[in-house]
Amino acid sequence: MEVLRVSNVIPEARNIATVMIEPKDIARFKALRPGQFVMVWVPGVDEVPMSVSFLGGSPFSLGMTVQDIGEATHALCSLEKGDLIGIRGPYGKGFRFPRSPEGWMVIGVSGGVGTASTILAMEEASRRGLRTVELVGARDNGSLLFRGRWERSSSDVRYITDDGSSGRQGFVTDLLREAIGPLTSDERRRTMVLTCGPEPMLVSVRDLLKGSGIGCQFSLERFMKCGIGVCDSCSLSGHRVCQDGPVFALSQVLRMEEMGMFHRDRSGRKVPLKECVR
Amino acid sequence: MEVLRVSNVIPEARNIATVMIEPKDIARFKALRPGQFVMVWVPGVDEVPMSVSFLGGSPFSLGMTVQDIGEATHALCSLEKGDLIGIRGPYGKGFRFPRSPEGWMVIGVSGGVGTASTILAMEEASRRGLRTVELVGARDNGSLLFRGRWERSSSDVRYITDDGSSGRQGFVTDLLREAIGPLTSDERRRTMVLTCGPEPMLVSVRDLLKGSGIGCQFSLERFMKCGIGVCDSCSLSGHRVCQDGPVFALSQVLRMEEMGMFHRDRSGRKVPLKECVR
Amino acid sequence: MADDATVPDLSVEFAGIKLSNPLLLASGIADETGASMARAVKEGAGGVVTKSLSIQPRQGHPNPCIVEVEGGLINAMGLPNPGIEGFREEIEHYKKKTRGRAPIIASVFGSSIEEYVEASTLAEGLGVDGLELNGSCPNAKGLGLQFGQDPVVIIELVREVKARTTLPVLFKLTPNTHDIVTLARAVQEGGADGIVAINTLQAMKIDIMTARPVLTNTTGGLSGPAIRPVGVRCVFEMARAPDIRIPIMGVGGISTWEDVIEYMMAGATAVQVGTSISWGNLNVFGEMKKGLRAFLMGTGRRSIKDITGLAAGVGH
Amino acid sequence: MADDATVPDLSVEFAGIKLSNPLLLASGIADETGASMARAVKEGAGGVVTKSLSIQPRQGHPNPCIVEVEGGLINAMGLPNPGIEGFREEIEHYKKKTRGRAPIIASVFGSSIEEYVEASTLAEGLGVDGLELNGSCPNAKGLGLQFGQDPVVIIELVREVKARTTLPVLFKLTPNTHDIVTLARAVQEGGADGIVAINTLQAMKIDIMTARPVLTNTTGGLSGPAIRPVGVRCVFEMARAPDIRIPIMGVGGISTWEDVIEYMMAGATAVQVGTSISWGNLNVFGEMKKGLRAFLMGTGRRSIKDITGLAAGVGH
Ligand SMILES: Cc1cc2nc3c(=O)[nH]c(=O)nc-3n(C[C@H](O)[C@H](O)[C@H](O)COP(=O)(O)OP(=O)(O)OC[C@H]3O[C@@H](n4cnc5c(N)ncnc54)[C@H](O)[C@@H]3O)c2cc1C
Ligand SMILES: Cc1cc2nc3c(=O)[nH]c(=O)nc-3n(C[C@H](O)[C@H](O)[C@H](O)COP(=O)(O)OP(=O)(O)OC[C@H]3O[C@@H](n4cnc5c(N)ncnc54)[C@H](O)[C@@H]3O)c2cc1C
Ligand SMILES: Cc1cc2nc3c(=O)[nH]c(=O)nc-3n(C[C@H](O)[C@H](O)[C@H](O)COP(=O)(O)O)c2cc1C
Ligand SMILES: Cc1cc2nc3c(=O)[nH]c(=O)nc-3n(C[C@H](O)[C@H](O)[C@H](O)COP(=O)(O)O)c2cc1C
Ligand code: FES
Ligand code: FES
Repeated sequence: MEVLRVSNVIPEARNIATVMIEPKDIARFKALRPGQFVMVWVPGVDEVPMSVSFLGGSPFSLGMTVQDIGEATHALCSLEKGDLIGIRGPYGKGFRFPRSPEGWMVIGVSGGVGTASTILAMEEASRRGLRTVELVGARDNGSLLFRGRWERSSSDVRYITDDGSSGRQGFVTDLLREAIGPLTSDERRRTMVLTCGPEPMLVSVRDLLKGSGIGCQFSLERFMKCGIGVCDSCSLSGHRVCQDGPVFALSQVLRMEEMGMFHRDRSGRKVPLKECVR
Repeated sequence: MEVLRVSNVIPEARNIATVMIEPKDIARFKALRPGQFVMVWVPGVDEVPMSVSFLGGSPFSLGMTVQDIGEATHALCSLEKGDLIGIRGPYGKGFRFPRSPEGWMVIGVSGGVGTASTILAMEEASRRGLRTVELVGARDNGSLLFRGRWERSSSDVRYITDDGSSGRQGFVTDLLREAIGPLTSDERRRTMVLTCGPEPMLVSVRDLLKGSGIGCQFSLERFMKCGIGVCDSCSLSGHRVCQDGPVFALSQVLRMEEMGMFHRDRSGRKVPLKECVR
Repeated sequence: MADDATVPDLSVEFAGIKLSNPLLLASGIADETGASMARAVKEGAGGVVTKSLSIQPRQGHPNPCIVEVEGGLINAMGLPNPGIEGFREEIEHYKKKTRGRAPIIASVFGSSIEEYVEASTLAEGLGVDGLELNGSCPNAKGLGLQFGQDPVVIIELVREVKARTTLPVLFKLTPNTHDIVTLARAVQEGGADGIVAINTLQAMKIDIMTARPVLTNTTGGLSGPAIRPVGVRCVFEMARAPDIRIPIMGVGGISTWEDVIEYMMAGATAVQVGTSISWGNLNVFGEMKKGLRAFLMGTGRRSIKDITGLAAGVGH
Repeated sequence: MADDATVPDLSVEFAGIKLSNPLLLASGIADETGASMARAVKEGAGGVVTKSLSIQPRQGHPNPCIVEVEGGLINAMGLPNPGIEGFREEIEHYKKKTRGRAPIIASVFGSSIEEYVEASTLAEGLGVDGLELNGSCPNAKGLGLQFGQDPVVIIELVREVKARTTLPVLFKLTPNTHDIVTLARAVQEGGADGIVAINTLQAMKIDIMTARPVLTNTTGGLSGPAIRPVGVRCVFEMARAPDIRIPIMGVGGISTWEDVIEYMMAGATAVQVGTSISWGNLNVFGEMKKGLRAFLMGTGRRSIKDITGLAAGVGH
């Protein structure tokens, strides 16, 4: 656990802010793979998992983009420069990329604050010289995230909102269906989807890609206590999301009976997943 | 503690043998500086400090040259290939060498099994391109150590024995007096003596070099329990031989009132040093 | 079959429970769901111990409930569990997946002797292969630990449970005592079939920037390699006591096959692995099995059973 | 002098003993000779505690009496010491070298209450500034530990010693207990002026190649960073108990200034440093002082005294 002063809090969208810190253990975080997460301690409040949405700059900084949906996230969004928070990690397995960019296309499918997990991965994909298509969904224009960063990292960014207030009207899976529709089976073999968002959205992506010949990696969420694979509270059909994930391959996701159906409450009880978590 | 099988036991002289092992933690021992020592555990018998007298070869080996003077050393000399012993270390501070060999002369002054500590240092001095003079003393021809290694590492090796059965008759300090006699004060400033042997011999070396303008490093011995600076049983005028030494500079030795006079027994009591330890 | 004669035998029997190897998943570690426990078996575990279960579900302590320290971690989970009845489907799932290959031991606790007894009989009803009475959790007031520090209470607790179950009963001891041998004697006197040791050491971490304890529960339990020398000593002391005849399962800081051997030489018949799966992942079990076999072959031994107590002078 | 106002004050007073800084050399660590103890002061220690002394000299256990493990070491020195009278010249040497700059506390032990009392009065005769009763050494049968685990014995022991000395009397507690607060209460009830905690945790190391305990004494005491979370918890629990009013000296695994602050926030008024000098060397004291000053300045504090108990809710 590294306890640090918040170096900046950047409002991103309605109820969403990016909390910036400057970790001292730089080597540790330089080795981070996009898709990995940290456990964030808000002293006196809670400790919650957060994807790393920004990494780099000078002084070397780490950003977490937080949607205010409850006590801990509200406290995080309300932080001010100089406040203390604790960080441990990075934990888990991040997104993997094709070894050589040659002929590959990477499609980012991001919904809501799930973009906090995909943005760094898609930037990395571009950095590696992969052709990228960024499909970004949000409820409305006011909650659309990272416009500048998307557009700097790819020449092919497509937005969609539930209400049409930005980009097209509809769901991000509509964009995905259109994007993959025309692909030949050869192209499909060299297409990789990276996705994060509300679980119902991920279920749609799964169903859409099942048997399509297209690879996909899903960033999943479950209730986390330890973050390091010992407590089993993030258990999802025998996978511990914190250690075996949070990024899983399509082949794994297809075998997760609980995906989209159940999660575990604080006592470990299996409870139905009522629509999306946020 | 690394417990290993003895790979070889090489008789060296009367009552003296070199015990060879092949440490697994090679990196640790590759960083060893001549003059450092290890704590050697003879299961069921004792744990005693031993200088490292050999290091290298393939497979990478470590040798300790042991004089049989009591229970532990007898057990060590009686080991056979395949027997188990434990090693921890290397510990302490080794010999230091002039940064550039330019114009420097290093004189090794070794008495008895003290050569086990100086041999590796003098070999290292040669390897670094320093001009070396090796003065080697022993009781008699039968206890003279490392003839081949001395002669391979330097073109100027001089032997002396108490009874004249090898080299001249006399004490190794006689050789030292002769070696430094003709040196100009300029040469003295670029002369470094490395010495190890019975404490009375070291006292003579100290007295000979005091005010001579010649630098000297002494490898000392005291009763050791922990070997890592916590138990104070190797205490010598406020220095812990295991951690602050075993190699000390002349300037330090000159301020050690207990040198040549007292050591500590197992209970920490100051007791007179009756002549040489071995 | 003829070839097999040269492959060392890792199987052991612990208090009548047959295990294909001496490595079990420790209680509270990746064992909140049937699927996770089955996965540990797939990775090589010879058996599993469930998360400690109570009659009623418990949420445990709010986060943070874990903090990493040098050589291990401190946890104060606070015994979260879905309740014994809520765990039924997990056990069923486990059994379906493992098909009797690896026994499952239910860890239970309560806030009174009566609750321990009821929890034990309920757990027996789930079809487990043994019971582990958790008399040593330092993280929940009034639960666990207070039933495991007083020999008189231990004897009564074990006796009452034994009277109501036909399953092998193990008792898990705390190292937070000045005399674990006396506690072990009480466990035996109560009629238990085996001892499990050790649970975590009471510990805490204070963050100096905020000047507050990191764990919501303030204090917690230290686990991991840091506590191994304490666990080995506890097992050794109990194994060496000539009047303690029930078998001992060692736990605490085991992360390599060498650690397994160390515990077994100290006197353990089997061991449990906990914290180390957080860095070694669940495949530590597979790695350990490989190492154990190689060690036995290298030292010309036929069976892992020959290792137990070698250093404790047991049977000498 | 005016400038000094901005330099934070590291001085503390512990049970009437004035220390220029809260860092003491722990008992049994580089303190068998006057010269070594004086050296620790030169390197920055605010005070020293002697090796534990007995009436008669003791050789201690034969080698090996130390073994390194992950996060620390296990020792079974067996309380070697030259006897109190044999230590006189060491104390004299120490005092000559340090000239009252750093108090010296004599650690004493015995095999009966009478011996503790005699040892205490003999030690007082050496001109030390305080006494530390070692009621917690796990490495010598019949000595130390057995006088520090039973509240009734502690009360009597402390009372008898207090009746015969005018020196501040500290009592060093073991963590090998299920209830250190009860022991601390006994220490206070006996009339002691302060508590020192913790001594080592009983532990051992078995070598698997030779299948034998490494230490000649079989078991020993674990020290070093591995035990820090246990020590901090012990100090915290005692400091938090509203009825414990005597000051606490924290010891166990301290190797950086951050560790010092952690112990002080838990409730320690001063601390002792042991094992970590084996890797940090004696200049750890100087490093720690630098770090403590920088921390106080960075957080706008004037005195290290303000740190004590910040996390324990002492005085809240
Ligand atoms: C790997 C991972 C990465 C995440 N990345 C981000 C991110 O980048 N940005 C972001 O805004 N959110 C992220 N989340 C979700 C975030 O952790 C929750 O929104 C947050 O914990 C809610 O806490 P709360 O107190 O504000 O809400 P509460 O009112 O306590 O809970 C609201 C919902 O949040 C979930 N939640 C609460 N506590 C936890 C917990 N400890 N672990 C997991 N879920 C919890 C619960 O399912 C609950 O239904 C991530 C979650 C995971 C597992
Ligand atoms: C840094 C160092 C390097 C050494 N290197 C060598 C070496 O390369 N070759 C070699 O033959 N000897 C070496 N010695 C000396 C060697 O450690 C002793 O000869 C040995 O410990 C004697 O043990 P024993 O049981 O055989 O004899 P004992 O009969 O037990 O004792 C004989 C004498 O050896 C000394 N001794 C015994 N135990 C110890 C101990 N634990 N620490 C230090 N001295 C002890 C005592 O002063 C005693 O007077 C070294 C000693 C030190 C301190
Ligand atoms: C996160 C966590 C949760 C635990 N939960 C329990 C539990 O519910 N019941 C129990 O008896 N022990 C529990 N323990 C203790 C372990 O079973 C084990 O005794 C201890 O961690 C020492 O072993 P280790 O060092 O291998 O982890 C828990 C330990 C950890 C780290
Ligand atoms: C080699 C060694 C010798 C010790 N001798 C004593 C002793 O004589 N008396 C005592 O009270 N404590 C003794 N201790 C315990 C220390 O004083 C201290 O309580 C313990 O080591 C924890 O602190 P640390 O982790 O900083 O070493 C000894 C510890 C070590 C490592
Ligand atoms: S959060 Fe504990 S196992 Fe994943
Ligand atoms: S042998 Fe222990 S301090 Fe040197």
